Amino acid sequence: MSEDQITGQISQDVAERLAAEALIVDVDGFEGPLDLLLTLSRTQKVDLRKISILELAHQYLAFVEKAKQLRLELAADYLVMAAWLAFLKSRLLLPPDPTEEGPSGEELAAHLAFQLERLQAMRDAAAKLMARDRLGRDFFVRGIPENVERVRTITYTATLLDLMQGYSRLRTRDEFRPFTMDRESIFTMEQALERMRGLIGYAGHWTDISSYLPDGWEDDPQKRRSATAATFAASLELAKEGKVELRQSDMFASIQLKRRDERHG
Amino acid sequence: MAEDIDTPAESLFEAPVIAEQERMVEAILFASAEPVTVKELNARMPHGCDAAEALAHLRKRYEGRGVRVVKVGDAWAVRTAPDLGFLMQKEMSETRKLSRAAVETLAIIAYHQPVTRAEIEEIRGVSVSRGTVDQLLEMEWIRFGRRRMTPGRPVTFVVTQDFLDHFGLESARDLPGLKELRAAGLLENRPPPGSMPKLGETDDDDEETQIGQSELFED
Amino acid sequence: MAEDIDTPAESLFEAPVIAEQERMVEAILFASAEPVTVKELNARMPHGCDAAEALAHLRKRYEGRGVRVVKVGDAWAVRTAPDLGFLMQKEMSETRKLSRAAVETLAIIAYHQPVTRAEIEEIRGVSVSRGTVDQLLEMEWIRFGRRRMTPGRPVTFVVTQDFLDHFGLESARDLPGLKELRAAGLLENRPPPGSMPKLGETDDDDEETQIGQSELFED
Repeated sequence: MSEDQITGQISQDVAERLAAEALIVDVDGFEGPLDLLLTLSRTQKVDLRKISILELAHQYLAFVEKAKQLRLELAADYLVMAAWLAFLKSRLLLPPDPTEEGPSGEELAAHLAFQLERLQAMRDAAAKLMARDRLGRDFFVRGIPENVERVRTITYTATLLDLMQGYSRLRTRDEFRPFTMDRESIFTMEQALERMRGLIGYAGHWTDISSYLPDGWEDDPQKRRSATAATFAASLELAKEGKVELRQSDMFASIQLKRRDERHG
Repeated sequence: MAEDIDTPAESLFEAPVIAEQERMVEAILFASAEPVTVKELNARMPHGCDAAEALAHLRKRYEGRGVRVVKVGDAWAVRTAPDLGFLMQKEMSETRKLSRAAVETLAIIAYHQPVTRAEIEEIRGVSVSRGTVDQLLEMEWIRFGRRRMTPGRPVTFVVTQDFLDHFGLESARDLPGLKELRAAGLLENRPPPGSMPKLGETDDDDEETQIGQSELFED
Repeated sequence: MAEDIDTPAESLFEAPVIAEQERMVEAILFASAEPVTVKELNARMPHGCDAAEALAHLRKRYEGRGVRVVKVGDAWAVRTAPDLGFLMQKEMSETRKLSRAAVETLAIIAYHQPVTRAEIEEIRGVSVSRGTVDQLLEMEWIRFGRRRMTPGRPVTFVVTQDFLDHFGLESARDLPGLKELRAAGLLENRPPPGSMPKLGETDDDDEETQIGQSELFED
């Protein structure tokens, strides 16, 4: 098949021929062989249902031929399609071979026509869809949506098994627990009481109870916390015993302590 | 009007009158940018309310107005009337321009849902790039549907409520031209006869094209 | 209503009828991200419109409705009717499993009641956070018992009737003892010595802080 014959088949006038050539140069613009076939089919200017698949096969093969001459790299699937269309063409042209298995040329052509029609239909549908009134372009949501506060109510639950497993976990651990006690950073109330009993004799004036913290316990926060708590608890015990008076000027203000004079008591 | 309405406290025992229920639905729908389902309306309204009935009244009330009560899937929303879009230049949001591949893929998913990637490729005749599907998923216009019960159990894609909302569709049944396409047999998934070349790349060979239409479109 | 309205094209030469102007104001107020002044309304609406008049009509129309047109500074906006504010809450209930810390604390109270906080800590080997006890109190599974007659007179905790009801127990004495727990296999899964949790180690609860053992109740 000569190039002139092919071009003659594709287009009758110069404009169409130029379009066809532009089409070839623009091979990257096609989304695969089916898209190309659909574009080529438009030159037949008929309803897709009445399209001549044979003619379309000619057009496609001519396209591939032309692309080769222009040394355009065609993706493999274009070549696969070309080979298949050549096969289809021969099937459509030759009388059916009764020994041959598989679908007839007509069946294959009909399916290809269906695929083209379906692809075209989807393109039309896509265009109609995109042309609809659209949110954010034609119609709009509330510009100042109001906050919906989420109120979460959580119900906690447990089963008796959870409870027993929890308990047995603890007891099991107990049996294995090496007996270690962290005494280093704990100042007990008894220790505080003992210390304070020795000191309150000198507390004739209001003194901040923090001044009763044992030496060396102020720096480490953990130690200071334990000592503060123990000293405070001991102060309360002493107050209860009537040995001291406590006062605090304001909430969270420092607590002050003074020996309770027997005369006043 | 405000006098004869039930207060929320009373409504624990007795449902508010329908006019009051309509006001409630109105307030909830106006407040939300997202469509609200009837189920959620009922959950938020006092016990005994019938959101569906109140909605019917409300929808009627807003007919022909500047804003409308629209159905979006199984949810409801207030949206401005499309004929007034010309007033809204200020509110227009830049919509990302979708590629031709993305637009076609979206249309195929909408019209053929639930649809597998292999089926989309079969229809378009090319492989569907990951980016295209990802973009549509990210826009929340499509989501994964149920897996197809065929070898390989391929995932399917369906369109979302956001999709319906964006294109002003009550349901996927209202897609333009759906009936005609179906009547013409163009939504069928005909298996190709024996020796057709496979169109589109099939990453998963098992993803075969069986099963016709979605239950969505059967009536 | 929609039939006798002016189209935007005509309105370039002749102002739309007032009903149509009202629709426009309605749509603009609804869609705007900020309250809109009358001046701005007039600027956005077709030439010859009287936004102030349209606004007055619209305000009237929304009187007593679920939303209303309100003035914000010198601008206008759509807002939920104040009496329906209670609808702007979404209640969500959720059932969660009690934390391990809470289960253990509860178990100790059940088996050792009446028990002080320090004793619970002694048994658990970690401090008991205020939150854990408060949670159990709030659930009404525990309550305060009598104060212990020791220095500081610490409060004790006991389990409640609600607790017994929830766990289907006649009394706390019906809780299986250690022997039964062992017989039931519940004591078998002790961790191998190598992987023993360290005393006071916080397995699962950040709320717990290591304090070592209290010496208050040594005797």
